[in-house]
Amino acid sequence: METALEFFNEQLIMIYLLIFTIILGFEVISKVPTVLHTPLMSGANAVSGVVIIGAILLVRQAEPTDYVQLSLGTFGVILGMVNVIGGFTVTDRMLEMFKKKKK
Amino acid sequence: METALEFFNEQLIMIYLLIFTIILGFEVISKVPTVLHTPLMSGANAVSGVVIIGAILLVRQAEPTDYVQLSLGTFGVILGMVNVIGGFTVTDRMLEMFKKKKK
Amino acid sequence: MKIGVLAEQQDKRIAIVPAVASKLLALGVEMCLEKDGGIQSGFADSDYEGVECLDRQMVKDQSDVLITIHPLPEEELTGLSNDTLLISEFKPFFHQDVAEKLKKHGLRAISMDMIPRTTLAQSMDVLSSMAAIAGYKAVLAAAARLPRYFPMMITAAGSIKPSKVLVLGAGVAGLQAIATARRLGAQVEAFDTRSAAKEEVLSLGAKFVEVEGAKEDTGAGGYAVEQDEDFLKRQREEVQKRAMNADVIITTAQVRGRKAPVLVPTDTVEKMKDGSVIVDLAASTGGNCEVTRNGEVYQYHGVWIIGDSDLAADMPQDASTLYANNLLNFLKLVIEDGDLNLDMENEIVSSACITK
Amino acid sequence: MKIGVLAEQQDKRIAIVPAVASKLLALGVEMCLEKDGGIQSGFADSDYEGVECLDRQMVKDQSDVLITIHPLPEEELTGLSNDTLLISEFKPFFHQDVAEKLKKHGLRAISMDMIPRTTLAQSMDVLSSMAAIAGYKAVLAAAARLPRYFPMMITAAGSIKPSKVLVLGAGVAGLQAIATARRLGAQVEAFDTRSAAKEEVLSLGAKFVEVEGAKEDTGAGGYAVEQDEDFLKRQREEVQKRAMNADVIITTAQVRGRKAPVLVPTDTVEKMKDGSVIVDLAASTGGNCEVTRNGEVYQYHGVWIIGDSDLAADMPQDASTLYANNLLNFLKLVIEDGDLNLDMENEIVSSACITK
Amino acid sequence: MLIDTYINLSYLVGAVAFVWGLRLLSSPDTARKGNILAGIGMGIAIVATLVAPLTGADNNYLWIFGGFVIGGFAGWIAAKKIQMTAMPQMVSVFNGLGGACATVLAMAELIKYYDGMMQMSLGQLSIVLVTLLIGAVSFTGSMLAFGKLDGFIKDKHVILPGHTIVNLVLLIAVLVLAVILIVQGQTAGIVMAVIFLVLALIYGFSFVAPIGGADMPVVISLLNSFTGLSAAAAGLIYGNQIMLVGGILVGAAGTILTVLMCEAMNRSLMNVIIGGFGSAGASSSATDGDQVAKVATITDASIQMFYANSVMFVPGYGLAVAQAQKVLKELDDLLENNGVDVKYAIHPVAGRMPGHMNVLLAEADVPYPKLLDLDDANAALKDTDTVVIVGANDVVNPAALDDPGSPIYGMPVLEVWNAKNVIVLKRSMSPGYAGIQNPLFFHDKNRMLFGDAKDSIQQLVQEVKDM
Amino acid sequence: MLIDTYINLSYLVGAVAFVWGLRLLSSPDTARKGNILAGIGMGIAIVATLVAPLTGADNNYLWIFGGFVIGGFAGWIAAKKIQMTAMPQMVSVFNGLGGACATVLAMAELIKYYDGMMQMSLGQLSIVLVTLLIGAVSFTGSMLAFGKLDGFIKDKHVILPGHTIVNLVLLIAVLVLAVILIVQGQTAGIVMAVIFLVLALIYGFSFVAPIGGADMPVVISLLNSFTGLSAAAAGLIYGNQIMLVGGILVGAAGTILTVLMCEAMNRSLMNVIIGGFGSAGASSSATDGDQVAKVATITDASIQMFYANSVMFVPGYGLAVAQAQKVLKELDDLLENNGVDVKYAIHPVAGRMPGHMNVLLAEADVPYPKLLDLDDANAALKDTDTVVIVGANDVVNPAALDDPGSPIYGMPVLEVWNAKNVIVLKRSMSPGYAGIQNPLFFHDKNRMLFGDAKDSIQQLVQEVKDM
Ligand SMILES: NC(=O)c1ccc[n+]([C@@H]2O[C@H](COP(=O)([O-])OP(=O)(O)OC[C@H]3O[C@@H](n4cnc5c(N)ncnc54)[C@H](OP(=O)(O)O)[C@@H]3O)[C@@H](O)[C@H]2O)c1
Ligand SMILES: NC(=O)c1ccc[n+]([C@@H]2O[C@H](COP(=O)([O-])OP(=O)(O)OC[C@H]3O[C@@H](n4cnc5c(N)ncnc54)[C@H](OP(=O)(O)O)[C@@H]3O)[C@@H](O)[C@H]2O)c1
Ligand SMILES: NC(=O)c1ccc[n+]([C@@H]2O[C@H](COP(=O)([O-])OP(=O)(O)OC[C@H]3O[C@@H](n4cnc5c(N)ncnc54)[C@H](O)[C@@H]3O)[C@@H](O)[C@H]2O)c1
Ligand SMILES: NC(=O)c1ccc[n+]([C@@H]2O[C@H](COP(=O)([O-])OP(=O)(O)OC[C@H]3O[C@@H](n4cnc5c(N)ncnc54)[C@H](O)[C@@H]3O)[C@@H](O)[C@H]2O)c1
Repeated sequence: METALEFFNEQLIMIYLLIFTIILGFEVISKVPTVLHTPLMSGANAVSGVVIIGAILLVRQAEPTDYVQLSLGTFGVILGMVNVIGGFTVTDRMLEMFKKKKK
Repeated sequence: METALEFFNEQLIMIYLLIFTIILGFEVISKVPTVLHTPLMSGANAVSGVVIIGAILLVRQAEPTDYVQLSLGTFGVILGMVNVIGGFTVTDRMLEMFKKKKK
Repeated sequence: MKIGVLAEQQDKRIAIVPAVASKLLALGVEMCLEKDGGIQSGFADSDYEGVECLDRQMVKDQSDVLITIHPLPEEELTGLSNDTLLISEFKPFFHQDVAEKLKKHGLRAISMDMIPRTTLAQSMDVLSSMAAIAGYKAVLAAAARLPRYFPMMITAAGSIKPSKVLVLGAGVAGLQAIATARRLGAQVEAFDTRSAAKEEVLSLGAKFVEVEGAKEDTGAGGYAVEQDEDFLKRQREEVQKRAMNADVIITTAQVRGRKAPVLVPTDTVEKMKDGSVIVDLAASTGGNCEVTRNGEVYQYHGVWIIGDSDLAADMPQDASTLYANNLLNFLKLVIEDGDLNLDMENEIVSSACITK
Repeated sequence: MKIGVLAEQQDKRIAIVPAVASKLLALGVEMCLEKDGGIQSGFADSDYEGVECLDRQMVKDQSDVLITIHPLPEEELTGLSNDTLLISEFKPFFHQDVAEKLKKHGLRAISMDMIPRTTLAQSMDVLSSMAAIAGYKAVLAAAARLPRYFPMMITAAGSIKPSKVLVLGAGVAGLQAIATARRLGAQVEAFDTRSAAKEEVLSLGAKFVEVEGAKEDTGAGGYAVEQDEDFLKRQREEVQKRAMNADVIITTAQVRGRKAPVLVPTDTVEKMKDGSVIVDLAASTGGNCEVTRNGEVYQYHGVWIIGDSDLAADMPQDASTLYANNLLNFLKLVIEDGDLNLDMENEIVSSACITK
Repeated sequence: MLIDTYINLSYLVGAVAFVWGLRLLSSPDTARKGNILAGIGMGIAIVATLVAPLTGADNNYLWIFGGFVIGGFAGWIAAKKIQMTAMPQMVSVFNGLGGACATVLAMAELIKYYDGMMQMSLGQLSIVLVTLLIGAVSFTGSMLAFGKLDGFIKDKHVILPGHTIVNLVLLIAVLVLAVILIVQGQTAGIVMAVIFLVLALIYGFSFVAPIGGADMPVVISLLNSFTGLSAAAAGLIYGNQIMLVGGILVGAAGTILTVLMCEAMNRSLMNVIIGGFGSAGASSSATDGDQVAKVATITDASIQMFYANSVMFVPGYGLAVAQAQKVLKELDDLLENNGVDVKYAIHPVAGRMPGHMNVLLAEADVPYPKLLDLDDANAALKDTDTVVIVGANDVVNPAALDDPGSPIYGMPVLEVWNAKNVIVLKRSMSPGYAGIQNPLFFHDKNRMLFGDAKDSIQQLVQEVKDM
Repeated sequence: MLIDTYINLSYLVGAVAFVWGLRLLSSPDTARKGNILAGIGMGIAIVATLVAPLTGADNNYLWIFGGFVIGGFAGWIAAKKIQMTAMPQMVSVFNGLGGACATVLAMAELIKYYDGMMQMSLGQLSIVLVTLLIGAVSFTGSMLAFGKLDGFIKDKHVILPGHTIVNLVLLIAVLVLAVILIVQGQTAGIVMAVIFLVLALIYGFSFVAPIGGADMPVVISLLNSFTGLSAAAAGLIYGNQIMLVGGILVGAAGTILTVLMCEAMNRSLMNVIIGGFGSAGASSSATDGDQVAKVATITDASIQMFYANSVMFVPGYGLAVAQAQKVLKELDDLLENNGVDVKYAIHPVAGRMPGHMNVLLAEADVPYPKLLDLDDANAALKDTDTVVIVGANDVVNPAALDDPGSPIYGMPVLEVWNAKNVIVLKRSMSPGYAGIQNPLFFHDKNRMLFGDAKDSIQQLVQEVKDM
């Protein structure tokens, strides 16, 4: 309990940030037309590929001889990269049809 | 320069928070119908009365004998309170006419 | 005071309908009606409550005010007592001697067609109410004669193009014709020399045929002025072009006190499609179409020519009702406590009274 | 093979119009036409390019196929050569002996009114195309007679309520009448015994008069079946109520092979407003109105009764065009390489051929 | 520890309440709730501030509560007593007081600083000066905006020739003084600070002076975002998160709102601020001699229709010219769907031919029972909330009843002024067919909505849909 | 110091790019820009991570770039090769891999932990386990969603009786195991961790199993927000702000998007997850024997119209029944305003009386030149992008041309299948007047939009307005 309170007081700004980020996530999406549901989902998915940062850090921090960590990390990089590149590319393709015009 | 950098790195989360708050402020307003421009302005004005917090702190921190600070602080409390109470009340009155219905 | 209403001799309408009669009685006047006067408009004598139904001569003898739509023929004027007030459409602009004749007989006369075309007087304006009916009826008459559909029809037995209707003169009658033809699905074009007419035509969703350089006289109280020869020529050419394509032409162009302008000359008619229809509402003042015969319907070169300025008489019931309402609104102006009071200060009364 | 077209004796239409004639020639047949046959529909002999214009007897003598709209009178049948194919509306349901008579003369006959009412055959369905015209014309005829406005009019001379139009029988003609009356601004109610009719009436924006318990036979190929007495009685009551308020009644109800049902009995007519109009399109099969006189327009008790089943003939040009297109579509089915080939396997041909 | 957590948590809740409150405020359905939520957030923050343990503080609660009572009472009375139509200027006053509060706080700090009672880093001093500057500008600017809106200060009273130059010079002077103050530190002294304050106050006044009276709402919104920023800056002084977050939020929201308001007027913010234009361009009234016809915005008009129980359309020739019958029907349907009772009053001579309106409205499929003729309409008008006159003129001219000199004296007209509100849709003040001026346009209950009827109605449809 | 600042700044810029990118993504005009912006943000973050100085790290760049090349290439090819119609399942696969990545990261930490190479606090251990759990659920769930959408896994293959109970049991097992792992700390050992992983994977699969194929897009969105959360949790492990912010953002956005998607289907999220319903209810196709008619949503249909160069409406009797002629005209106007060329193809026997369509369209004021008769329409159809059939049936039946057994064989019909896309608006699969089935409904180019024509067109109008 004590530690939780301490954590709270120390990380106060962080907690503000998290909450505001959540609100922002809600806010940004809340008025999207149904046409965009799928592309938006796809775009959000691409952003969630940010987990690749972790994989990069994992590999960079690993001992050059620790092949278990290195393999795991590299596997993570591959997975993340598929998500990132594939995600943005496929979203862009979906959005191609919106390029034409505007009233 | 050095201090600025230091400040930046130390207050990083705070800066995230500020930027996100600004984005949030934009976001929350950006799709408001023109009907609500005035009430919204009024509501935002009421919120800006949060400056009263400062005035309260000023008075509370002042020496009981420091009449300059006490008077200034109390003046601040009065000004702030007019803004807060008046602001919320007037906004509510403006919004009364919206109470009727919804399609 | 007694108001007498005579039956029309050349028309199915009647000047006063039962509903209006009872309102007049309420103003404190007495009323009599020629027997069976309303029968052709669908009003039996028994419908006129409180109104004496007498024979024609008795009505003429007893009435202080005599109301008809068409003026009485001159031979009937002789027997009338002095100072009788006649209310009819005397058309003094076309029959310039009518006032003299009436005065000679010692009669006073209100000519309903002389009521000014102002906003205030519109509720007494029989020209408007009758013209609107004429415009409506003109389209129905044309549609009934035309051997073709008005609206477009894409059917299993072939596609029919919509008929083209050309309306010349966009006054009250013309506008009503435009509206009615559009309702029936025709493609409507219209033309008028008044500059305000363009907007009015467009306001009914029809096309306006542009001919530049029309003369305009806003001082003429809303009536058209005569146009110069060059203009009329160019206009006739434009009309000719449209007419050759038109299935129906409805003409309503009148110029006050003059013969109606000829807008559709013979050679135009000759170039029109077989079976097309021209309805000439200006027939009684000479006609807008060169081959119009007033009061006749006949085929010229395969084109039906309907020359009838009194189409309102074809819808006698509503026409009578509206006419009677106009009269009522006017009479309210001149009847005070059951007695006649022609206030010559009043612009409406003084314009309408042609024997002052 | 030579196709002959005769002028109509009792009608302004002509069975084949120039545009269709040239399409028929393109099928490899020869054609001849009775002199001046198309003149009343607006088609001169010279318009028929490639068609011989002969006198009536020569057309009859030379043709292998003889086309008319109304069947030839019996006396004209005698001179015809054996096996001549006659194409007309023989109405074998009403004239049950017609097939026998024709066979007696050794003639073959196609009755255009026997073409099945299927989607496929619709392009040959003269009943449909003519009924549509009749419905349209019925409204125009009524509006032309009615002494009142169809649309609502709020004017300076008083407010006019919209006319009420009641359409009985919402088949092809009835629906077209509904649409046309609505266009003119009337308030329209309609009634039919077929259950599908309700939706169809509503689909034109009109009101449907509900009478419960109508008999339905979907097996009757879209035609109505006879209804029982109780139903007819309740319906007559309902109709009577509406009719008393109606300004115009248009009746189109037919039952195949029988006398048309009486939907507007005498006492209903007597209760109607003065000047109202009844158009009875079922006049030729006895009429839906008890006092209808087929082919006559007269006033009964102040109500106009227009008994005319052939209103399409009043719009001869478009009617002829549509009729001719229907014929063309049918003839395409039976002409092969310029020769006649009546394929009795084909449902359309076999239904239409009444002398098999 | 625990109490700190509660305080922090309260501030957090307060901040979220502000955000969520503003969010709710931007939709008509929830706006009222949003205002209340933000108010609750404020309450929580104030209570938390009051109970927060302060090391070595004496609290002086009496002073505080005294201030609460006076300020609260004044604010409440002002807000309750003010007329509906005067609310924007009230907001301006409140906003100015908020700015003044920030200025006072900054002055208090400066007094301590120059008294030597307190030290400040360069950064802190800058922040205090910024608070002072923004607060002061917001204060005098708001007060002038109030004066202009209320009408007792006229544009011409306060606009100098070459005002843009004057403003620029003032701004530079203020900034230079600020730099001097920062550089000199404690040696500058309180007098220079006061000069700085005075200059800032003058600049605020001068900033608003050239901006046209019609643009005041935009200016108030802008000044409101200034007040927010000054609150945020004050938050930095006190290291208080909720002041910071709340202030920044208002700053951002106010800015974007200002931009939106400019957009709604088809102007750029720059254009508004440079001023001059505003006073001439979007005039809020049309005058005829000394009579003034008041103008409605699309928004005003749509609110008056949407929140009415009954609306009566009065179509005239202008409806036909604009060919607006179908959009009018759309508006009718929209309103009916929202429970408004919609009728049409047809004057017998409306339009240019007998039955003109009937033809139009039949084309748009308006059912016959919705059309009232003159007598029925005049009977119904007494109980009508909002009358919308669409391109009619002569047929609603009160002169027909009360001006014996008028050429149409004696004609029965639609007595629309018996309804609660009247809106006239036409393109200009020009007369109708009869060629006579219409006193209705200057009637107290009437507002003009200028523009082609079809355009106007289309905009109304859009606006009502958004409600 | 300086380099740290740059890294931090890059992360900040990256985070803002994510937020702003998503924001832009939610409006059709700017969506593409938004995607690119988010992509740039990601690029910045990755570069910053690569160059960030790490104390005592060996970097192993070769491994990293190897991973980049393989993963990037695979992702790019997959995204480019995939068919338009298969994109949702592709997204599902990508999302699953993201989840897998988080799982891998968590496993790597656990291996170090149980090897004793590293210590973790209780909090840290919990975070790692959460990362593992969410990532694993997202992974297997996404893969199953992919299988279902692609059609090679049928609902019936994977749904167990009492599936809700099974899921509940599994969930409890997973949670209990997690608690045990946390309590036992390092003594638990890697084997138990692996069991936990396997259970989590199974749960992910089982979670999605009962949800109907038609609901898969909703599920993908939900799993996407899971992946976001796992990324955020991983961000906590590495103390990396952009992972945290980006992950949370996706978590929130994904959640609200899921809710919106449910709302658009008129369902609650609960309802979707409990499943079963979905497979029966909103079926994505209508079948007749073994033929399947594909269904369009309002959105699909409006996109196909809005982004077309030419649209042909084919009105039929259903237009009249629905009395939809005026809204149809409204849709026409909207499309024309957006540069779409709109025509009407009138079949001679459409409706129930000759000229039925003419009457309707004249009522709605459709200009005559827009109406094409059979021959003109058939000529124009070849160059038409989208055909919208409004309550017509027999008149567009291809059997009339190619099925000699059909009762309407030989009748000329509108050859709508020559256009690029066909949409049929009707209420059901029931036949028209002729009473015969219409093979057009099963045509490859055709999509059905079920519902009353007026309702459907009204929704289309709304949707097109929003574009
Ligand atoms: N009914 C008949 O049979 C008939 C026949 C002939 C004459 N009149 C006369 O016409 C008049 C009818 O009265 P009314 O009230 O209908 O018409 P009105 O008095 O002529 O007024 C019409 C008003 O509509 C406005 N307007 C025109 N176009 C517009 C547009 N596109 N958008 C918005 N507003 C537009 C005009 O003002 P702006 O220019 O400022 O926009 C004008 O003041 C009466 O005076 C009547 O006597 C009637
Ligand atoms: N033109 C004429 O003179 C005439 C006369 C008589 C008969 N016919 C025959 O009628 C047919 C006309 O063809 P068509 O294509 O126009 O009509 P159709 O083949 O009868 O098809 C109409 C379709 O509209 C749909 N529908 C009905 N109400 C609807 C609503 N409210 N919203 C959406 N869809 C609705 C129905 O499907 P759902 O029930 O699934 O919605 C139906 O399949 C032809 O077979 C023709 O031969 C024509
Ligand atoms: N104030 C009112 O309330 C009121 C009432 C009724 C009519 N009016 C106005 O009175 C005027 C006359 O109406 P009317 O219907 O009795 O007119 P009318 O019968 O005298 O003439 C019919 C139309 O023909 C037109 N015309 C004349 N010469 C022409 C030519 N050479 N070519 C083409 N068109 C030609 C006229 O301009 C007029 O519009 C109109 O302006 C009408 O609006 C006003
Ligand atoms: N398939 C096609 O393409 C096609 C073409 C034309 C007509 N049709 C159908 O054929 C049918 C008949 O059309 P029609 O116009 O030739 O019919 P019709 O002339 O034989 O009869 C007219 C209408 O009167 C109705 N009627 C009969 N008895 C009645 C009664 N007692 N009371 C009220 N109404 C009564 C009938 O139901 C019919 O609708 C309709 O269903 C029509 O849709 C189909």
